Amino acid sequence: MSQPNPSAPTLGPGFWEKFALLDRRIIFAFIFLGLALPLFYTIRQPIPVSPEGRAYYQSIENLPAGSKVLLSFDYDPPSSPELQPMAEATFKQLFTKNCKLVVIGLWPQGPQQAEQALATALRDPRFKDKKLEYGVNYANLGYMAGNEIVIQKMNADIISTFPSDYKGNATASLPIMRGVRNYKNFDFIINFSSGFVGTREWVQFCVDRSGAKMIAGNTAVQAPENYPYFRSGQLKGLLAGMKGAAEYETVAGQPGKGISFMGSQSVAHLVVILFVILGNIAYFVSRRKW
Amino acid sequence: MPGMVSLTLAGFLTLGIMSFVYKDNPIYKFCESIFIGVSAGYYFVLIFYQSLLPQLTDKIGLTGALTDSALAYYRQSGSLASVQWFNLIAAVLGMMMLMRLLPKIGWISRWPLAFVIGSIAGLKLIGELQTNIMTQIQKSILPLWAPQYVDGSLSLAASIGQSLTNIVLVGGILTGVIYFFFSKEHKGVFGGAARVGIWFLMVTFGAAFGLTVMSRMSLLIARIDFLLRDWLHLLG
Amino acid sequence: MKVKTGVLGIGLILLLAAGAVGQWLLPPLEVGAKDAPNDAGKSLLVLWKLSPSDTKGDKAVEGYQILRARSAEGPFEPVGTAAKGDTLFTDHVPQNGTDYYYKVRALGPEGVFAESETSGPAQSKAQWFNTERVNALLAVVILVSSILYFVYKAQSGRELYIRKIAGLEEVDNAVGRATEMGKKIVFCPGRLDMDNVQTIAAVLILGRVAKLAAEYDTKLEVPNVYSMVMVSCREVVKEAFLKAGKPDAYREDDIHYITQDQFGYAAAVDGIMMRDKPAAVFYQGAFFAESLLFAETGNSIGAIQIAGTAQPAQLPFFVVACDYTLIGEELFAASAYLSKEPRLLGSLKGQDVGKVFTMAAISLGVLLATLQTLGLFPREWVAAFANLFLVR
Amino acid sequence: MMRREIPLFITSVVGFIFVIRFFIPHEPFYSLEDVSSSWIQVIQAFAIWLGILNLLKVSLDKIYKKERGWGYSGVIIFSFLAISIAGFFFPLWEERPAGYSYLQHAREFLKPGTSFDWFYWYVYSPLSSTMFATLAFFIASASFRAFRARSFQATLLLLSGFVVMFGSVPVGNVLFGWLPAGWQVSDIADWVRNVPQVAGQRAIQIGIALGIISTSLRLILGLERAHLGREE
Repeated sequence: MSQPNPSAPTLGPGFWEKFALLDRRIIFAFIFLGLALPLFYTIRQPIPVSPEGRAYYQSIENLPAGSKVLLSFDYDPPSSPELQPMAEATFKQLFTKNCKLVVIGLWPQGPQQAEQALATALRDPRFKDKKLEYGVNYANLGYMAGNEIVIQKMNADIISTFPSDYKGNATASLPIMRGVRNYKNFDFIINFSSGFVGTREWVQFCVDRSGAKMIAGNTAVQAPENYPYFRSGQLKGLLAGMKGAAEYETVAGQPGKGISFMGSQSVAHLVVILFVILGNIAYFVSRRKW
Repeated sequence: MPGMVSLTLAGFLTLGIMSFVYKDNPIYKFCESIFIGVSAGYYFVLIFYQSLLPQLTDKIGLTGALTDSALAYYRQSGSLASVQWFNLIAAVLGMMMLMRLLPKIGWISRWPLAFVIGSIAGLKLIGELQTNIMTQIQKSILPLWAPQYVDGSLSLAASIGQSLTNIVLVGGILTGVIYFFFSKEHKGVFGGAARVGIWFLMVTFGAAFGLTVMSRMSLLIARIDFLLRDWLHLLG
Repeated sequence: MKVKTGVLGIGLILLLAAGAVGQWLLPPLEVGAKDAPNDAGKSLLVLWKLSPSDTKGDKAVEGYQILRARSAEGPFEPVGTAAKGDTLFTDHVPQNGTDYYYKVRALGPEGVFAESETSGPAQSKAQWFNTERVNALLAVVILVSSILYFVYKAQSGRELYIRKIAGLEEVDNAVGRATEMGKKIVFCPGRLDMDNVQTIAAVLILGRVAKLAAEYDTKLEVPNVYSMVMVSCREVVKEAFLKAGKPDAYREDDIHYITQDQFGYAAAVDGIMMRDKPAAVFYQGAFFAESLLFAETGNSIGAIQIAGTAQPAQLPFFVVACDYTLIGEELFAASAYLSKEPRLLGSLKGQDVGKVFTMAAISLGVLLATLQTLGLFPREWVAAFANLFLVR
Repeated sequence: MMRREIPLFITSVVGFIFVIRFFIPHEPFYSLEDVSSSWIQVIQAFAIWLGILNLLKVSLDKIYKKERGWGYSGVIIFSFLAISIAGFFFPLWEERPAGYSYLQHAREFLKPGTSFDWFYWYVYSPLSSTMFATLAFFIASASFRAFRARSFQATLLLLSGFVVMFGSVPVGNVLFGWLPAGWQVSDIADWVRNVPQVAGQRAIQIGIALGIISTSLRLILGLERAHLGREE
């Protein structure tokens, strides 16, 4: 990196004053390179696991085999780099535990993201001889408009909230839905969310009203808002962004995209931090009149 | 394996949008227009199949996706929502919403809007109180001295650590709430507490900013990975 | 004595055998059913004691199956399953006021099961009040009555004190600067529709900005995401111009619709900023990812930026890049402060009462909890106090 | 009256139902809430359609009046039609499974391999993802420009941002590996996120919650009318 050298004789305060007004496209170029170059190398670095990430893994691990789990996919393609790796690893862990999975989406794109994650998980050779069957081991009830109203309505009746699955089958006819009426019939709820409608609404209208146990995967932008709920026990676990995905992959022993992208993350963070430091130097130098 | 044509299209669209960071240009505008049109169409189709068919026409009986088992379920659960003419009202309210497009009778869309506003106001009044006030009070009740025991005997270091954590948490919440207090001037001790409160808010924003950097970088890594790996096969 | 030991011995051997072979399975005990409390009816709680074979680490019991019948004689039909270690199942029954009978089977491996005795009859009914929510009702009553009290007080003409809010004084300066520089003001009322509380607050703040703009003869542009919001904004701005005695200066086209699309809107607003270089930009209301794009662009053209939002996730960008930011509740307070509407001022006071209660509850709880760890207060009482705030 | 009083009345009644239902599980409130929720699902679906139709209206207007950039409006209309046709009419050119009616086949529009699915993965998804991805560039330049230690408060913000940034990526622990165990930069970041950050968030959320509650109350009681506009 051609980093400006403050001790070089030609660089006086004039340089720093100009630097403070640096064309932002130069920063853009550094960011692009910082992200792209590490992709060409395999960077091994130990991933520290946060308490909330460990709790996420452990609470699934503690589920009795064969538990019924409801997963809500509340995100769209832009957030998939952060949430898709979590979803894939979660599906794998749940299938290993023979859990029965019902997927819904409160964002229109959610069910399609879920389908893709399911397809990836099902390709895993470990589940080949389990003969996982649609409608019996897992089902996708599709998207429903209505935001928090949908969450609230499922307290009363899930089947009338989602009358048909995303293929157009009547939900009531799916074997997996036998005996399911509301949240009380699920052992566990998992929410992947990147904004509104999302974890905040799930905690408000599902967890607090039905007493259900829930964990969540959030984008890193969203997560700060939901840390209080993890702290208070309204969420049993929380994954925050790509780091969260990498943590989970680490604990679950299933290396995936989360871990492999952390190299680029490291470099890009360093670039940002470096520019902030340089920006501050420039700020102080140009403020002090020489 | 998706075809090269599809991938090239996706690659072109990706580069087209990215060109904006250099400068606003016609190719970006072109790609952005495609995006606006496609996303509108995407929602248009999806809402039809996944909301209106199951919630409206299936229940009224226009499109017969409801099998016998579903009907049996409705009869058994006795849900009023399955009564046909009830759902016709929903259709009428929905059409009223669309009336906003017509300047003359656009005001009628206020009726369904009022319906939505009322329900969300009712839900939020309770939901915010329960989740963000009462439960947060309950979970903020922490001892300021929190003795920790390791193998049955008191560990002073761990106890001080935990106690500090609790003090910071409770202190931050209380001073933060004081900052949001509007009917008293921020002066004296009260003003000092409010100032500590704003410090906590700043730490909060800093942490959130830091996490967001990771979030945004993730999105770009995935796009670059797509360009270099899936499209151009430069990566193994 | 000898006989008893003998029986016990045989029993023990049988139990051991059961454990070893995994075929001998004991049924759950004391199966009973009762109405599920605090609900709309049509559900019964089925309760039982664990099968003696259901022990931790032992694989003899895999789970339980619950069967229901209309009469004690049957026929019994399976209605659901419960996990190993569970002693409770909520059954949804077809009718209120009808007798139902239950049996619970302990399920072993390979289809073996052991069935319990039949439970006594139980009927479901709906309740008129959810007794677990008395505390929430009390909280609602306190909060609602204090808000209503102050709204009433304010409407009857009493002056209510509201502290200064940093940033609001700057609204005047920002408009003034725009006037001096001969440049325009841009006001974004957020990206949600009129059914969002933040948008309502934003429209009220716009009223004040428009009044100043009208007085100073400064051009004001309001790009919108929703047509309903646009209509409300137009009315508010028109009224402000009327009040300032300059109805001719009002131009409806300055308050215009852009698109509902997030980045379409962001690009358009960015475009306005880059082209027209406004001297002051206001972002009030609900914002999402575009907040960063706006604040960055505004910062780069050197405009005074005043932001306000109750979206916690977007606050950092505004705080970092804008000159002044109304944080969370300050947005609502600002709408009251600027519009001087009695109902808004009154409810702001009422909210403060809510804060006093919240702080008092936390402080008292923390005091009790601390006394408890110092050994000066019984543990149960602290838990009981905390549970006053538990709403199920 | 039709324009103001009736909407106010509807808001009040529906709001009351949702509040009362929380305390009284008994009929008729149970069913009233159930029915209202179903209706709202339908209304909100139409509300999304309204937004789309509005966009089309504005775009067609632009084309009709040949306003600046009307060609881009044409692109919007064209791409809207393309994906809509793919979504509604793909059974016309794709092989229909045996025994399926047109509608049954059409309802499987999300199945991998349909034309609609192709649009989703090769047009919609790259476009929307890249739109968001460009924010990575802007957050970097925003940090450079705005993240400055101008005051004590700004310095706090900067420091907590730094700690969390270093703690979010593995390289942080490598650079600061000399810190004692239990005090690694990722541990400090965990603490910042879970303690002072949570305290600040809780304070913000309590304030916002009170603001929402009082506005909701005014809406239900009909004291808040700003959202309905003026009498016309």
